[in-house]
Amino acid sequence: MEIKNLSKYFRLARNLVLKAVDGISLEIYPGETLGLVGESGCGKSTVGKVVVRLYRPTAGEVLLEGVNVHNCGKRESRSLFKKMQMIFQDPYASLNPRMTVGEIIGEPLEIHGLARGKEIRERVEDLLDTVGLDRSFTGRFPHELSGGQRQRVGIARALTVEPKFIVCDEPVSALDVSIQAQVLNLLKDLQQRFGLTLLFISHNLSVVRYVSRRVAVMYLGRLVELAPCRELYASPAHPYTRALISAIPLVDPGAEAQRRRIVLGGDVPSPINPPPGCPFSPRCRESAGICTEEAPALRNMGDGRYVACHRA
Amino acid sequence: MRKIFLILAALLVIALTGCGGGKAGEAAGKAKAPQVIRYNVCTEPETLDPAKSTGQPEGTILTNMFEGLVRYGPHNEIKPGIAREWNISPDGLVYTFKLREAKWSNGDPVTAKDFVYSWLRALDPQNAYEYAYQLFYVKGAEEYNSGKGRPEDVAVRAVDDLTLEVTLKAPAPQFLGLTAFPVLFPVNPGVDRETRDWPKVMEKYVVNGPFKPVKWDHNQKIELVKNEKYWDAQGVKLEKLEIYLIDNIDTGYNMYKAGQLDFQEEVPTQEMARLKAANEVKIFPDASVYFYRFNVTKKPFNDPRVRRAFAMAINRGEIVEKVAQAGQVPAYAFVPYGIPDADGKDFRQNAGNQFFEEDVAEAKRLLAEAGYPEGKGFPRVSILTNAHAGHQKVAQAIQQMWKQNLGVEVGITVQDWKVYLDSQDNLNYDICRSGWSPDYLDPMTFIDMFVTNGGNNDTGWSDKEYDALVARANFTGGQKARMEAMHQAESILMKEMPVMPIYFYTNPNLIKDNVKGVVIPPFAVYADFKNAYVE
Amino acid sequence: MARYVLRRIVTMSLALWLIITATFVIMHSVPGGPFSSEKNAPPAVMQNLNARYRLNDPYWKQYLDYLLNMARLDLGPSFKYDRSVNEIISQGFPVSAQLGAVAVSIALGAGVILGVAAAWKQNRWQDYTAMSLAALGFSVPSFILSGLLMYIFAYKLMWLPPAMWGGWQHAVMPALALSALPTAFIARLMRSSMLEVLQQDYIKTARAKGLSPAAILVNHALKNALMPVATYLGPLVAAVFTGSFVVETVFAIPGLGRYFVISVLNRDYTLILGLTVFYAVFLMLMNFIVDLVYMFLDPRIKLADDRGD
Amino acid sequence: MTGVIRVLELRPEDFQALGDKGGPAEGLSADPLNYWRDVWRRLKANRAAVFGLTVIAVLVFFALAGPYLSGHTYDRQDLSMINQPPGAGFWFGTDCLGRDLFTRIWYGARISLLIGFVTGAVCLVIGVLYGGISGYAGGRVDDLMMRAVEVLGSIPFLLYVILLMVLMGPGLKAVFIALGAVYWLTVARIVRGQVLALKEQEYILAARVLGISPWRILTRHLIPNTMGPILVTLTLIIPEAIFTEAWLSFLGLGVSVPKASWGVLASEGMEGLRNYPWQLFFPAFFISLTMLAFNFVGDGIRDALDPRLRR
Amino acid sequence: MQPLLKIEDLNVQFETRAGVLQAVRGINLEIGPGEALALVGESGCGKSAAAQSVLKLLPSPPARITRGGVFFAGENLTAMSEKELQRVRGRDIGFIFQDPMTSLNPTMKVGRQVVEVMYRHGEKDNKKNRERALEIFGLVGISNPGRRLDQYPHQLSGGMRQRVMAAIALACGPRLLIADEPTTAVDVTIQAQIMELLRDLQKKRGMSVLLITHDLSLVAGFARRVAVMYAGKIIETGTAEEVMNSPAHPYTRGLLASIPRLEVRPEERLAPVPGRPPVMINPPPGCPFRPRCPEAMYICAKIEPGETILGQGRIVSCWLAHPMAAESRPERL
Repeated sequence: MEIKNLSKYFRLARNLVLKAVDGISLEIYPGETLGLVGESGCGKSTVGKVVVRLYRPTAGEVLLEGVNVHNCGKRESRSLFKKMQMIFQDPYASLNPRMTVGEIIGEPLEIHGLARGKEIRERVEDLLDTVGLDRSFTGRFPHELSGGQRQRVGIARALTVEPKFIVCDEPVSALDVSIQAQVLNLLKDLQQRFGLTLLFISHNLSVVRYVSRRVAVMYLGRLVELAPCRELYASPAHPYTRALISAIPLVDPGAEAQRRRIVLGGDVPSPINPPPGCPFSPRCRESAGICTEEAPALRNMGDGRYVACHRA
Repeated sequence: MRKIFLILAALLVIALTGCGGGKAGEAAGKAKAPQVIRYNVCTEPETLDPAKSTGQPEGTILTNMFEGLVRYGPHNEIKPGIAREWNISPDGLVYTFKLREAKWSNGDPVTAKDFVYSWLRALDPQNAYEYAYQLFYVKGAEEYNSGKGRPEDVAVRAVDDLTLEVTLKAPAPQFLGLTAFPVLFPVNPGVDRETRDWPKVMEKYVVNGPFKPVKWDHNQKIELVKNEKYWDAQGVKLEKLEIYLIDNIDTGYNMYKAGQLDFQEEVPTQEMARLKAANEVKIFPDASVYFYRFNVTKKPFNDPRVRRAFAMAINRGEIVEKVAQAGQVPAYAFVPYGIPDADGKDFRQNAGNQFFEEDVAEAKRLLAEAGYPEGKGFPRVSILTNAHAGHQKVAQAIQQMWKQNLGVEVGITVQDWKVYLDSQDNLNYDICRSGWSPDYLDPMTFIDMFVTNGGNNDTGWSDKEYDALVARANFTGGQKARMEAMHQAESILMKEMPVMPIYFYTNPNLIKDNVKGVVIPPFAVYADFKNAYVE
Repeated sequence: MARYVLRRIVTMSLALWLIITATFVIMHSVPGGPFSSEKNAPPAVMQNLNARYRLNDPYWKQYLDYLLNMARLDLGPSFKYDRSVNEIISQGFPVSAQLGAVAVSIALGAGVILGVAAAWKQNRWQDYTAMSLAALGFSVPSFILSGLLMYIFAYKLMWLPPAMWGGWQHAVMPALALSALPTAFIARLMRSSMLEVLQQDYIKTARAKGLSPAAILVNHALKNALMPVATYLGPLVAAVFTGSFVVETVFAIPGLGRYFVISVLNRDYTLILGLTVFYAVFLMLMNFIVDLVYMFLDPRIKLADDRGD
Repeated sequence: MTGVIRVLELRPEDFQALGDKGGPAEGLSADPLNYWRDVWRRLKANRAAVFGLTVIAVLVFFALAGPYLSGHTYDRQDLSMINQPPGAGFWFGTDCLGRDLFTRIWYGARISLLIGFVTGAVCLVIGVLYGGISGYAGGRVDDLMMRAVEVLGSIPFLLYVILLMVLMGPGLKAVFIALGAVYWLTVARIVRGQVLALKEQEYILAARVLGISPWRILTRHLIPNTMGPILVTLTLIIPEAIFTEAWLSFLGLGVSVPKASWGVLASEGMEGLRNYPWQLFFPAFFISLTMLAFNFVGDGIRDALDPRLRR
Repeated sequence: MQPLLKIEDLNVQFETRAGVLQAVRGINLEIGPGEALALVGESGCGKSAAAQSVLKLLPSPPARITRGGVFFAGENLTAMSEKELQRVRGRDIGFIFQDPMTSLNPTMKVGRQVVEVMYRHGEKDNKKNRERALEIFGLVGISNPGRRLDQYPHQLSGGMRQRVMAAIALACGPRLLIADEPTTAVDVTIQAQIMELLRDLQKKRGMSVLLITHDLSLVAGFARRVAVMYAGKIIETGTAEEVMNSPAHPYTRGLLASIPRLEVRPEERLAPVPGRPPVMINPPPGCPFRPRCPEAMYICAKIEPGETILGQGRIVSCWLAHPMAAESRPERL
């Protein structure tokens, strides 16, 4: 999967453009999980939605195995549905309340002719097994399930078409801690079992760290840092990444008490009127003259690390 | 003057809103009856321009505000109006009217020139007055109106200020009576020239009749007060006439019961039985006929036997008594009662109301003869009526009678008024409910309907003999020969039966006992309050 | 703002043009003309009438003429009445609007009170009473309601004058008859939106602040709950202010409502079009006003970024 | 007190590990319910809705059977028995042509209920599809389709009813179409609003990502989820349609005599209010009862369909 | 020292169509003046119901306090009339809710929402109130407070809104602040800001704080004492160090093991508690955690464990703490 210079703008009104995603380039290698983190409004979900073709990009392209997903033939377009899937955030909103679990999981099988008649039922039951749900759930409606169970149904639905690539858009942020851990384990298992490639979108850095091999950090529609997981957490290069990591509360009270915290002042500025220069400069403690004038480009720092900061 | 209104209005308000309003009003009435009549004419008039008026509420209101050359008296007799006397030439073509010295309400004298002006105004094709054809008897009138002639050639002439001479294109005995109708009323030329929309502006409105208007609240009421300048002002006893324009009869009835009306044109059917018993309804004669048209251009009604069979197979007595309920007269002839014959007696009474009989056995026989024994094989036909509740009731009663008596299933089609008219005009029906009221008091207004291709024939029926008789009646002078021709024509009509008479209308009115002297002529139903008063 | 208003006017005019066109086409495809009557006038007279009212012109010319007159705000003469359409509207509308204003006030007052009471005391007798009353408002057709009101208050009890337009006594029954349905509707709307609002977190915040129930209701709940009612108010005002045929006929109110029916029955072409135009403009105007009111009620809504609904 | 006694009874075996018994399998909730059974259960728990349903069932039964119960037919006149009060021979009395009101009421129920149901169905189908497409398509298509609704809504209703009657001939069919043609506008507006709100829901996005066709998304995912508000609207439209038919009949645009809907019976009864009140009472009573019932049922169904209300 | 807030055997029930939901089942808590206590548990465990019951904020019906009471500075809040409670709310006890977006009235300027509390609790001079609001806005770290006062909630960012909530809670200088999941709906960086603010308020102004949260990791840097709730009961209390470094209840252990920690190597699997919390409508006998408990014993399925006091302020409700458990299962220790 390759994302090249992707931009997505929303026109809110005359002369009012929201730059949700502004020129992002990423590569995701087969079988890996790429974490995409950032605060709300940074455009990370938009990236995910553009990738799975829910939005058309304003500029740039998305290539899956060399095929431009937004600009390809009808037949290719159909086969893309089977290659890419998405798992959504809200386990309450992502399942049709008027359909049974069996129908929800069976529908794509039926539509894409992946199974028919009895096979559908068998496949549905297999998938339920796969995500750790009892087979008797087939006839149940979403409102009868708990959040974790719903999220499992959502995962099973994404797996129906046996995709290679799945976008996970905040799949665990609406779940309780204990359930969240269950789902994270499940995702990790599935990835290994089916050799899936995941784009894991989350605002929670500790969750991302747990599932991803590489992590990309977004701020105001731009990529500010991209690095292998271990390096990123051990020695964040971008001041924003540093602040993010430092904001994660530690479980150990002793460690927490000793830790030097960087509390960022202010809020994320509106993507409608992003500040000139480096988007992070108004909140950055290390901001210097150039930061307010010129937006830094993403630079290769070696070892698979990239940073967009004048001072790194 | 205004003060009186205020006092009257105040009295009225007290009467209306005070506790037990009705009683208070009656008590006051006993002490000294105020000469005010509140009369519901049941519709907002479309216009108060005499030449433009076509309908019944307009006719009523205008008749009380204007006076034509003649005026009808309490017994349908033609009495002098603005014309003191008149002279008709022996060939029946030239009418010479001597006018009295009357005044308009603004003080102008009423002259023969006013009539000439008004009639030409009514005929002016630019004005496009719908009822202009009521003047078509006058020589040159039709030509002028249809754009083929000049106004100077219309044969109406002011010999002097008080002499009007009219020449007809053919003898038309009904013409004299027509001069009592709104289209032939004079209008004040000065006012008309000065203010074109005077008929809308009550302050500018000038009349020559018993009452003059002071206020027109649309859809509410028109207030008339006595016109002191009227030549016969001392004969007018009423100080004020309030004409209400309430179109919901039921609402009007409630107002009547609440003491807010003295007199209403119409009576709710469902109250009729009780009100008749209580003598609160007064039923006046009405020279109109209620009938069904047959479409004679197609099966099955192209066969006169079928038409006769249908006409004979209903019980008119029962319809009149149980359904219509207003004392109507079962009709076995077409021309209604109330229209004078050559001998001055009643045309209908002279000929009898007995052209055919209700006879189910005979009807069945005729139907069998026509090929439908016991109604078998009779095509599906339908009675066309407009949406009026009363018409629908009559249609349903007749439908059942035909089913019972002839074994024929007849449907009922109800249509919106204008669509119904369209269907009737285009013979787009089998049987069609109709009614006809006279334009003038002469049988001709009924008889000439059914000449071949007549504008109001609407049945497709055509009979040469009938046409000849109508032509003879129209063009040979002499009342006797005319009437004779029309009697003969009617008997042909009733033999051929393109139309099936059902009943002769009556005119039931809701009138308080103390209202006296209202003249309600049996045609073009209106109420003349010139001599009315409150007891 | 100016730009917004301008855009709104442009779309309104476009819609208006479509409405006129559609009405014109339908009007002329319905059988019967303004001058057909039981007694057919001679052809010559008909010819004069058609010429006078330009019914002889080809349809496209009549149509264009009408549009041109419209642009001059001249709705033409009525074919049936001796008055211009402008006159008929200017005479009838104030009456209908006055009556409508009373009716809308009743509906708004009673509806809001009923709805708030029902929501505040959800599932208690107050709720059931209020909602039963509302259901009654839905279930009695206006011609029966009008008739019954008249029978009881004017005929039997003689408390009120049966009909016609005059003092306040004359407005009581027709206003009640007119307001029954909207009252019921507003009550239900208000109840459900109030229930929704009362469940909102900011109501809990208000309670946590120690505010009294009355203060919570008035300061926090009411304004937010009124929003769906405000949306309904636009079409409601447009419908009620232009009068009701049934109520105006039963109570002999000289309003505009009756003409909407009469004009069609009479095929009074100019009056039909004129009323349609008037109603459409009035409706669009009301909706515009509602949008402004909405903006006042809900500061989140800005005209600047108006995009559809 | 029992707790204390039990504590005294504690034995070492009690403290043996349970092992996997009653383990952590993702079990079902304690209260398993099928969705529709659940809806039905909630509906049944709603007393007003049950009352409404019962009333409608009884009315439908009488509409079917009622005309045969009294031994009279709806159109048989007996002019010697006009305006009879209710009694042994005529249970609801007779009308102004001496017809049995009981039979006429139930015959009228057929017409009125049919008008209610069919009009409801017509505007449901058209309105839901139109509104659904408009809302789902969004953007310019939506703008255009909604402007069209506005324009249609402003064209004088009576005009096109008359036109329809002329084109189709008077009768029930034309009434259905005429009423459907007006009321679907309301339904379309409501459905569109709902769809606009729903189409950003994640389950719709999921369906799109799964390559499900827009038509199927509309019909299987969106429309079923707008049923609540639609049903409530329908319960308002149905009574309005019934009243409007009565009014149209009044103008000669409804069902032709001697057939009569409830509305027509009521307006006929209105005339006789002062002398023969039963002629108004019966039709008015049944109209109001029906409307009330529809109201209750509509509210009940809406509540029952809303999973959020389940606790 | 007399505790500022004392919750004694509090029981809260909800009437639902499916039956009676026992949301809070006899909890005991004490918060001293100037103390910060964290009440931790997953959604549905009854922590919010307990917190809101302090001021009887739950709508009744369906909620009902069936037993027990809440004492604030010695006064029984549970027995108070609604009128009296209204005086306590917002004046003595401030409340911050989870979602600042929905907890602020969207159609009222935030300034007025703050001033309203002061007006309600005695200060009728709104000019003074406004000045005071400005002061408080500054205190909670709202930049440019003068302008903010006249803005509507939607014009503020999430963090600002939560600060406004805090300002409302602090407007009358309460002695106790109840923060119900104050950071759940905001981003990490904002979460850090809010926690910083709460810490500040508690430390510098000596205010007592009751923090309700589902996130154990928030607790470490904030509260001295922690209470863990499960199925309507407090199953473990102790100091933050005790609870987090040596949890006594298997649930607490499971919860801690579920958190993806920065200090743990990402290759490791998380060890979550299996299953999901029970719905407390007609619960089966025994310990409600038993079905999910990896260490369950036969007794656990029969009788619900009582409280075992392990030390000063250190209590656990688990049969494992019973001496006989240690005897039967020596390998645990």
